[in-house]
Amino acid sequence: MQLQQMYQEIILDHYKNPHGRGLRDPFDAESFQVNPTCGDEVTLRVRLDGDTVADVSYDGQGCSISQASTSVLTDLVVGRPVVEAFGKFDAFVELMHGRGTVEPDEDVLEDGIAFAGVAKYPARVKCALLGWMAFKDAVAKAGGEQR
Amino acid sequence: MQLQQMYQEIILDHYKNPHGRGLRDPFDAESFQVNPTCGDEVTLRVRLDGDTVADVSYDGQGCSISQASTSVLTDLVVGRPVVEAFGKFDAFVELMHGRGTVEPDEDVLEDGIAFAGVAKYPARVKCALLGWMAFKDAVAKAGGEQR
Amino acid sequence: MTAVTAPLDVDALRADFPILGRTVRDGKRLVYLDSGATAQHPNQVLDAEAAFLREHNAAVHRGAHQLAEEATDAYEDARARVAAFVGVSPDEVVFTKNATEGINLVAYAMGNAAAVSSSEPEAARFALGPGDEIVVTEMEHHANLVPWQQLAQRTGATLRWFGVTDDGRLDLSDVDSVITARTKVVAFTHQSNVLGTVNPVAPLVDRAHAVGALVVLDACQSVPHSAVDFAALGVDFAVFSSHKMLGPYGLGLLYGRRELLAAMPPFLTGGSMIETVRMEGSTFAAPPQRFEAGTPMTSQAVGLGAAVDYLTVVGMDRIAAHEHTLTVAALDGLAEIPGIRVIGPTDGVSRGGAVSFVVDGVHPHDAGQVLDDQGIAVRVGHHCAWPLHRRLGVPASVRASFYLYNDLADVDAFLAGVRETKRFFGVA
Amino acid sequence: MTAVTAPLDVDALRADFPILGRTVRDGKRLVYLDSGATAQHPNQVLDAEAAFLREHNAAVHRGAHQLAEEATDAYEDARARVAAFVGVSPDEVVFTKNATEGINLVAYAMGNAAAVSSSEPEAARFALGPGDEIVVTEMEHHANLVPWQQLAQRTGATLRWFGVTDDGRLDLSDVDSVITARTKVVAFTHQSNVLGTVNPVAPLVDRAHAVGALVVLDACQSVPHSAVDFAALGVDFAVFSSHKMLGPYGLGLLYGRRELLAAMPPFLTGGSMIETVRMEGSTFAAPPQRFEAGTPMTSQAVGLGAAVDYLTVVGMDRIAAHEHTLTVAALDGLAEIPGIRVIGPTDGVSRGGAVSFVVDGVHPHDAGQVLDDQGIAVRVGHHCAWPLHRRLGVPASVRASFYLYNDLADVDAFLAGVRETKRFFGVA
Ligand SMILES: Cc1ncc(COP(=O)(O)O)c(C=O)c1O
Ligand SMILES: Cc1ncc(COP(=O)(O)O)c(C=O)c1O
Repeated sequence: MQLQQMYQEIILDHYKNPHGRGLRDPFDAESFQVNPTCGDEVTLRVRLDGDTVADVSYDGQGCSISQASTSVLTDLVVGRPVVEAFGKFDAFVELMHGRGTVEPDEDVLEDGIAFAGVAKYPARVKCALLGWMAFKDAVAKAGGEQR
Repeated sequence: MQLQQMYQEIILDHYKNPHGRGLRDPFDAESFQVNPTCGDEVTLRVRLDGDTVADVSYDGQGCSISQASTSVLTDLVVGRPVVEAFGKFDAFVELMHGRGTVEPDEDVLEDGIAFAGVAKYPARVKCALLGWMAFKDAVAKAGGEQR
Repeated sequence: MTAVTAPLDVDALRADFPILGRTVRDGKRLVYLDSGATAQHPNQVLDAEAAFLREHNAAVHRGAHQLAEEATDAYEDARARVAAFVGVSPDEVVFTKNATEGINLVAYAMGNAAAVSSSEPEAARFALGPGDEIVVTEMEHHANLVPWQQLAQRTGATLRWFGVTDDGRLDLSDVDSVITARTKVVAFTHQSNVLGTVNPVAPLVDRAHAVGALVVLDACQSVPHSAVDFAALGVDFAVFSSHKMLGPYGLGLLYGRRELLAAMPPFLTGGSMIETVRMEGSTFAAPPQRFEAGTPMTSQAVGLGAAVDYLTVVGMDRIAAHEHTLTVAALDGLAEIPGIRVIGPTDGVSRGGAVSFVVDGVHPHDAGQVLDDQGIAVRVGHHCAWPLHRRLGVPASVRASFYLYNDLADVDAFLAGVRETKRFFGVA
Repeated sequence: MTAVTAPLDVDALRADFPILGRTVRDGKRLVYLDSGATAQHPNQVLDAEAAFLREHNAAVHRGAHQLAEEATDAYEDARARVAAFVGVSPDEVVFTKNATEGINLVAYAMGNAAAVSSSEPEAARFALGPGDEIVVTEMEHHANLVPWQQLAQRTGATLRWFGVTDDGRLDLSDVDSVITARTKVVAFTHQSNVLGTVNPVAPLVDRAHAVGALVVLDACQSVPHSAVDFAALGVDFAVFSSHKMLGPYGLGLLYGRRELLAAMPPFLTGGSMIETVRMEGSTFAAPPQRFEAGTPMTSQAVGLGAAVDYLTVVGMDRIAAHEHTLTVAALDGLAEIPGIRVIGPTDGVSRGGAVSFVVDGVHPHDAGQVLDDQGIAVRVGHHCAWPLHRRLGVPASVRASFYLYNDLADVDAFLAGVRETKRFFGVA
């Protein structure tokens, strides 16, 4: 059953017990992103400490995929140099746009590799990227160097 | 050859030697009509004398069908009671919209029966009616009773 | 008229729709419950359009050669059939690209009327500005909301709206205070694409006309599914879409009362809609041509003509009765599943075949995915009615929508799918 | 690139176009010389569209089920192929219903920009009003003239234009006084649908950009007949129509430079073009979606994708060379017939395959009728370019236009038909 490939246990776990959820102060920048077809939305805050992502907090509503991928995002980027966080961003975006042909690197994406199955469902790719796009936008607003 | 059915001698004669052509004074009302697809146009004047069509004069540019049918019109209506002219108008319109199925009455339409072949070419029906529509419009403007 | 309500022979109908024979997701039978978004096409429609293109195609209303005559006849004949289907005259039917364009056409023409109303007194009845009001409802599809918001913004007019009750009906308790002497236009949907609710047309038309306002009816979800007569309804304008009624994409219909179309300024301008053109200025043709700028959707009109014939042979009353049966079965089945909340009327009264719902504890997107995995194609999201979802307190919903080619087996598969959704996500 | 100019195998191509095998007017072979109005469709295009509808049809960009995925892929894939065909990126290509809508879209968006430019500074570059100027030419199709007249009327801007020389070329002697610092937009045709004239793009683009004006290119008659690269031409916007390039009706294309589309306010509003919608107001999606309100022309896009593939396989350079051969043969043939006046360039230099003319003493409508009687389908009238005809002192003309499926036998039949016309009406 293809469905299990998409809804990996890891995803359902993050969905039921999201990491880093809830908006926190202080923060340097906030981004609000919406998926216009389904109305899913996320508000995400970033605090930078020099070149490091000091904190990511978020709130929103959405499907298991969008919620879980944002939870995974916080695990991957908090405490890392911005440049490394963007490396993960690139890897995750590449994975999601790969239509199931990209082999994810567990060292880079950790729990994020569970989303490989989602990449086969183009309509859900936007869900998986919602929080990530908010992260990119918030870091840019906070003046973080992308590369 | 179908073409001969359309371009009856009568039509070509009227085209080459149009009756009543040239704008004349005095007149009670004038109508300008245009065929938007080909740019053909006619300016037609009517003078009424009580309930009678005293004069019809016209000018314009257009194909053989539109020019000849306006020429035939003047023969049919000048000097007749308005009500009779509109009887001819109705008969001519019916003939033209009949797609070749209407048997024209020579007593009513005289030379106008030559246009029976034109009725088989829907794109040319508008040409044949151009002057007639101007006549109807001008009489209405001149206050002539239609019925 | 005797009511011919012999049930539909759905198996025979399905044979006309090749796509319904295919499988999805590793060999699952396709259960297509997304006709509210777009309908499937019978061979009769596809063949009619292709035959036109293979045998009679040419530019309409422009050429004098034989193909052009044939094409023009086919195009205008289609217009006449579509007009008859909704009880109006051919010259009152404008072909647009979709229903959305039809609504925009009226909205922009009203905006343009303000610009020309000094030189064309006829246009004045369409003009609007500050102090004037536009009335819509909270259950509108974005297509019948955003164009009016934009018109209000451009002209300085004010947008007002009717609310929706908790059970998904229009709240008309305040009709006289919402539609007032300031109202210039009242635009509302005949049948909600989310709730299935069929709205009462007469009270809104009566009140609007009493204050001199125009009525625009969004008939996208009613015309495909029941017998609709715009003249009898007394509306001023109405729109619907070919692709939701078995016809081709790229074709919408705008009905406008003859005298209104005759007085209304144009919207899109260009070829085929003019009377005379000079560099200094232009004058325009009579309706419907005035509103059909450029090369029209010729073969699509022919296809829609065939769709209308198909629907007529099956019978709109029988289609409505059939969908009613399916809808009630779906509603009854859902009522038996705990944790399901239906958005909209839960019985079959004054309601069409769109059944929207949420599953407690499962996001609609996730529910749709499980259904899809079983071959059941439903729509998830806000279905282009975001304010309505907000009003009903849900971010999104799952929608099953029925058409003549669905049967009770589809309803059963759907209900089983909903139960499987709950099982998969482990909700009670 | 080596020029592949092996001649076309027209007989083989014609087999793909079923309509070319039919007869007209009592068994006459059809000689279709009206492709400038609309082209005929090869089986490959008809079959691609039908296969999509029979196998993959669903609402695009809205559903999450398998059919919706397949349909969305097919639709976006078609966009990518069309974009590549004209040298631009997929997100710079907007699907409209025809080229006419594309021009209206830009004109209305510019009008709307005036309304919103206080709240959206980005939109200000599109806004125009009294004192501003719009520049067109006297050889425009009504589609690229009337929308600009209307925009001028609505905004108070002034319409100006380039004249046409007696031999049917654009008179650019006064380019610097026509395009000035007041000019906001310059709209002109790449190739005249009447004269065949191919206009020089570079001087107009250079001058327009030097004064900060936008350039809108009407590419309706160039894209179907030659290799065109909008990015290389440097224009800001361009439009063309599917039905003139072997594709379905009901589909036009608007190219807009990415940064311009991103800054431009929407035109048609409704579903699928929004970001968020509240009763109080809405925000809009990124391009190209922002400009595609409502259910799109899904299957038509798929059909156009197939048309683009077909043209690419045949080769646009070969098509252009082939049409050049036919055009020169037609011009040379007409030059030998006394009493024929060709409207437009009489040689093959910078000219495409539209050959318009008048026959002394025979009205174009009558000439077209005689040609039609012999099975030769040409267009008669002003071809939606009435000001151009006035400028050249003729009320109307006869136009023969060629495409890849025409051959020298068609040209011969046409020339014989013109001679027969003169004989029939007894003119010397
Ligand atoms: C030069 C030119 N521009 C614009 C158009 C309008 O195209 P459409 O009717 O497909 O919108 C045409 C064709 O009619 C044309 O030849
Ligand atoms: C109620 C309603 N109105 C308007 C529309 C818009 O129709 P279209 O997308 O064909 O323009 C739809 C369908 O999407 C609808 O269901």
